[in-house]
Amino acid sequence: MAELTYREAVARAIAQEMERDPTVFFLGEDVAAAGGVFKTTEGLLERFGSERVRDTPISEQAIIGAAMGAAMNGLRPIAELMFSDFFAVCWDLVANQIAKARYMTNGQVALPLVIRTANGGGVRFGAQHSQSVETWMMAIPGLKVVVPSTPVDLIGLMAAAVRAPDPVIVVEPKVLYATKGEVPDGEVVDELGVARTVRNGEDVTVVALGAMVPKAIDAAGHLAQEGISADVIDLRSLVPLDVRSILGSVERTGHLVTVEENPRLCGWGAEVASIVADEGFFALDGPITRVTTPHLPLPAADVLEDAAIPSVERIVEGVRRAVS
Amino acid sequence: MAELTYREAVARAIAQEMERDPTVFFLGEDVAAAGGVFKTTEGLLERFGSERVRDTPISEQAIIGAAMGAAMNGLRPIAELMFSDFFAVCWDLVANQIAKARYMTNGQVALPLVIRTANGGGVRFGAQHSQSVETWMMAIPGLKVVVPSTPVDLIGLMAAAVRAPDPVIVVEPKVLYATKGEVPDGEVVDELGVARTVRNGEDVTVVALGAMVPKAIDAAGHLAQEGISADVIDLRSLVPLDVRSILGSVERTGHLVTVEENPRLCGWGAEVASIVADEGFFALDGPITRVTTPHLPLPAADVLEDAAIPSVERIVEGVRRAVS
Amino acid sequence: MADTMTVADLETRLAIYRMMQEGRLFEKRAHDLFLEGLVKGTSHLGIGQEAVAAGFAAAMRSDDMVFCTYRGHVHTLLRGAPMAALMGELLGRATGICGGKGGSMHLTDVAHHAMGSYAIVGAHMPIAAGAAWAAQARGTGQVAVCFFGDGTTNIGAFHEALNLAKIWELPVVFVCENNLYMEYTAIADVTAVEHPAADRAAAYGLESILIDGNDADVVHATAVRTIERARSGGGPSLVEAVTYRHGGHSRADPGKYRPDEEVADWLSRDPVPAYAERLIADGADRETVQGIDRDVQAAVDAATEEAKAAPFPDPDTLDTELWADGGSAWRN
Amino acid sequence: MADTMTVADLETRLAIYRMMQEGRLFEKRAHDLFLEGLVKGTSHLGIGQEAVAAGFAAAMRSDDMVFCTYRGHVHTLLRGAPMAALMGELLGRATGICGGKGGSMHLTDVAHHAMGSYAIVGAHMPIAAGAAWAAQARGTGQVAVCFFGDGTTNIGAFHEALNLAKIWELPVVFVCENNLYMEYTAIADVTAVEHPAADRAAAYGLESILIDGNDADVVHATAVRTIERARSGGGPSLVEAVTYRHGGHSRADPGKYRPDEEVADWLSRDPVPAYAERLIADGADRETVQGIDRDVQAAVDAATEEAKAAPFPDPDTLDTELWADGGSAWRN
Ligand SMILES: Cc1ncc(C[n+]2csc(CCOP(=O)(O)OP(=O)(O)O)c2C)c(N)n1
Ligand SMILES: Cc1ncc(C[n+]2csc(CCOP(=O)(O)OP(=O)(O)O)c2C)c(N)n1
Ligand SMILES: [Mg+2]
Ligand SMILES: [Mg+2]
Repeated sequence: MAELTYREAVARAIAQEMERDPTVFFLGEDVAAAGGVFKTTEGLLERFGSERVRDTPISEQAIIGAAMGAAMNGLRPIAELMFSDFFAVCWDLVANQIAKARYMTNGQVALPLVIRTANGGGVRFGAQHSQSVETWMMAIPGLKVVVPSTPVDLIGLMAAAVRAPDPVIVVEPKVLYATKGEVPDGEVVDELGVARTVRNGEDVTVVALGAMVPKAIDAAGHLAQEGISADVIDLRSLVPLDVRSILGSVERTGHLVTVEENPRLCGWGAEVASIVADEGFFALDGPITRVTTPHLPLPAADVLEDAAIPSVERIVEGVRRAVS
Repeated sequence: MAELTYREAVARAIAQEMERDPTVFFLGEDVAAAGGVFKTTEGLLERFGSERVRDTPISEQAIIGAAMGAAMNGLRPIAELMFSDFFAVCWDLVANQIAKARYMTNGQVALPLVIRTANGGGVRFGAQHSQSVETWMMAIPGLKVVVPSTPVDLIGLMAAAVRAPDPVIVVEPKVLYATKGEVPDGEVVDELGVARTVRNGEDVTVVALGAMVPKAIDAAGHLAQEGISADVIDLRSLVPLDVRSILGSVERTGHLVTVEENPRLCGWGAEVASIVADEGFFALDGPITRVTTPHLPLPAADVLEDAAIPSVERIVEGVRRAVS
Repeated sequence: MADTMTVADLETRLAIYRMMQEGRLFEKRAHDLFLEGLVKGTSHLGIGQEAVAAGFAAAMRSDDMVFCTYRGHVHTLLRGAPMAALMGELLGRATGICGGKGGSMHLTDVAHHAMGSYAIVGAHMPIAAGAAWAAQARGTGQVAVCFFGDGTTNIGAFHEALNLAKIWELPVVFVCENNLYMEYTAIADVTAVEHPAADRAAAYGLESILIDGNDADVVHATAVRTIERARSGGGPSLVEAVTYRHGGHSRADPGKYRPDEEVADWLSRDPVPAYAERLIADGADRETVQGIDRDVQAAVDAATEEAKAAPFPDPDTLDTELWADGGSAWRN
Repeated sequence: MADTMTVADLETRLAIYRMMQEGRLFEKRAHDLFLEGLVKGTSHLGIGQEAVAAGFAAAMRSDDMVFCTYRGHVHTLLRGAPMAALMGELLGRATGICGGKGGSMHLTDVAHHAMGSYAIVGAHMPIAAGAAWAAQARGTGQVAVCFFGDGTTNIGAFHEALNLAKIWELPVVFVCENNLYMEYTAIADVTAVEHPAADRAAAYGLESILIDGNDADVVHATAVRTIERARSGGGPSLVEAVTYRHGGHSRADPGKYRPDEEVADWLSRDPVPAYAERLIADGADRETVQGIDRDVQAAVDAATEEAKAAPFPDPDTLDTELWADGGSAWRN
């Protein structure tokens, strides 16, 4: 057991997999010599050398294209997109190429690759460096998407992603990089597609993801004092989606609240709500509530950004409304 | 009154606006001399000249960037993206630049521009030329999105889009280009954000969009013979979203079925379902049903593509299930 | 360069001729099948451009990788992909090389290192660079050959791929098939330089290589040289081969935007018969050449019958092969 | 070119010096405010690169349009944007030029034709081309000047924007501020040519222009020439101005990846004091120069106080100005 920051967990996860499998390579902008602009990949160049840990030009289409081509020819690349907003400059490679190659070729092309990225707001970077884009990928058939909320989950899900025979996007909430958590010694490997109940409750099901998970747990604490007991689920994976865990909880609680950092329209919470409004309809005792960032770009000023991203208070209100 | 194809309506709409306003310019690949690869823009070059109707290189980032910059400096550009799948190669300009410029600058930048595109499947073009991407745009704050299902709606909504002071994406279901409809003589101008009830019914609300609208109307016909009366709403606009019309209908029918051509996860139907599962919860008499293309890329072979895109039969089944 | 170049031996050149004829007759048949309505959707033929495909195909090692575009029938076929399976894919049959899921624009045969036909302009260039990166990293000695069109030189992915390929000295040969047009627009009308690829090679620290894409011997010599350079660690090349498509851009296009004289001029320089005559002049006997024509025609006929006789895909295959487990589940 | 070029008159050069000093002192103050924790988020300073910004700013017409990057404080300021409003934006105040919504990376002042600071590398290049297209189409005589970095030359948007600008002969001047590094990586390590912009000009049919970006006179002369060319219908230009940022890439970066000698060498060629000395040598009296320094410092002090005294944004402004109607409604 050791306490690591989420930031340190990233390098630990990549190192664990590069150590295990010589076909794992890592590329991105400023990731090697500089150890990453978020300092998440320090030491990897020294440990694995410049053949396997590569600095690239500012050419995201080339970075993601290179990862795809390399995966087609025997490597298991991990590509970093420094900020998840930059998926937009290489979206064709991600959404039209990587996601579709296997299906279009009826299984001839396998793409065991990982794209990892710093995602989300809370750091006052403004509208073009703060987006939560996990639902962009969820909407594209052929991509698997995980969003770890703790250091140990980051390591385990990154390992599962690297070992998966399909393309997986590992979304790292940048606001969590400085957070700490216990990590067991030795190899850590997790499973894709499994949610985790992080707090047990009976009155309402609260489904959260990434940076919203600690806030949801906080909110559940406040709600307990009001006698509202919340079952808090850390979704962890958007594709595959652990529908069973969600429905199972709602069957018991009769109420659902989703907590999303992404802007409102077509967020993952909408998908979860639509599933529950269908398959879990008769278990519902009241309206489904979604707590999201309003449908706006994120502003830079702290007062404004704090007003935009779901806060513990807004989650508490959302739950109150749901169970009232 | 004249009968026009949806294809002819496109040229008619653009001509109407270019005639009215000399600051309206039109650019895209093969749109001028060739009249567009779908022959939707024939005659515009001859009528308005090569200054205002421009062929471009295969440079979608330059096309959309040029439209944005031109809109910042006094023009009202209409840009064509030949296939909506190509939004992926210029997604940064659309999602990070055009959508955010006004908000980031607190209103200093106005972007009166239109991007029009051929969208969706049914023509056996395969996974990279058949996507329904309207929900990609719906998910980005700062973009307005309309999807006309008839020639007259195309003209009216295109005109409204061109006149709007905000960026509007006009999504044209390519499978509808050959369909015909009555169009009144003279200027046609519609309003953004208004859905239309295309068939009145009492038992179930069926919300459809674009190429799914004629199928939903067909399905309603079959259902009527089984004594199921469907209220069919042509959504027409995703942003702004006519929530009032949807809720109003569900209050009467107690049942909701959405019919989406897009792949399942995070489609517009999920958003609509989540709204109704919240604000319309107490009006619901049964589960919300979504009929969508499965969460898959579109295959090329006709047998397979037909099995993928919602058919009249699948809509009928979906409605039966919803009201059962 | 034609004078200084070394021309291959007659046997190799006859093999090149066979490949050109395979491409030509396969696509002529494909065209007929479109007209019969047996091929749905769209299709983009390389009729007129066969010398580029054959000249390169003949210079590749069996494990070298090809990346091409929607106009990639011939490139895929010449890697050794079974003709009946390619035809089957065009006809949307279960026996198609992609089980009907790919269609005309996405012919792929990984078993023969035909790594895909890509329908988004430019996208396959960085992908080809990546495959070459893996070859370099794994020391396999493979070379990636990436075919694309003149219009593709104006899209961002072209720029990013070439810069990356050069700084990493990747074993990849980028081949621009300059057929003078994008879809319906002349490349000259939308490009800042005269030779869209060759005039840009210097921007990536590369040699400017401009060749007659209708001369199979010239193409083959260039292919041998650039592939050898890549294989021996000499890094990437960018080749511009000037050629012409005899038909329109796709089945929907009569190609009327092209001046009649231009079309006539290029048709008079049809690479296939011209190469046959050159080989005969160089000592091949006419009978051998005609024998090749007969064999290829017979192969195309057989493949056509086999494909036509094949069943349509089972609708149940719709949801297979999204994931490596063979399925497409997004939930539990 | 320095010898053949015509140097501006002393008055103009003193104005250029004032601009350089405005940029320098504004950003030094901004840096101090970061250290005080008054500026949240990130920030990218142009300290050391002022000669490029000032040399161009002095050559622009008041309605010429500037497009710049997250490293755009100085470019925006020199268009005439009110200093207190820029400082207010950095401090996240209601009085900020973007009401606090933009932040350090997005300073914009459309009233002064500072058309935006863009934080996605390369995106603003086609946008600047588009603004120039509108100027051409409307016959306004405006020129768009687009500043970007060396690292930006390797992204696709750069390629597409330059080709379009040339084929349409747009009135736009693209200015590459080559400060030798992208974020923490030397441009030389990731670029196939020595001069990332100048060595690529030919790929777009453009003149190769490589200048000393620390010499305000050279920059100004180049700006006058290229802007005049654009205004008179001569089309676009691509200028590579070699310069250096004295600090790290952003506030988070100590810049340790740069050799000490390299940093020392460039610091010894600090463009601001060097230009002061040159002007004095050319006949300006020291008192005038020092007067400028004093005035500018006073202006920066006043702007700082005004910005610090300003209120934070009202949270209710969160949902304003997404749409032209002032609101952000997505539903009825
Ligand atoms: C990014 C993108 N933009 C536009 C298209 C539509 N399109 C398909 S082929 C083509 C022309 C390509 O021209 P070229 O590169 O010269 O290849 P050719 O068809 O001549 O072989 C275009 C514009 C596309 N497929 N992808
Ligand atoms: C598309 C994209 N990729 C990566 C980044 C992250 N990033 C911000 S600045 C920068 C370096 C840019 O270098 P250069 O163009 O030389 O400009 P400079 O910062 O030196 O002025 C990078 C990689 C980005 N903002 N956008
Ligand atoms: Mg071409
Ligand atoms: Mg730089």
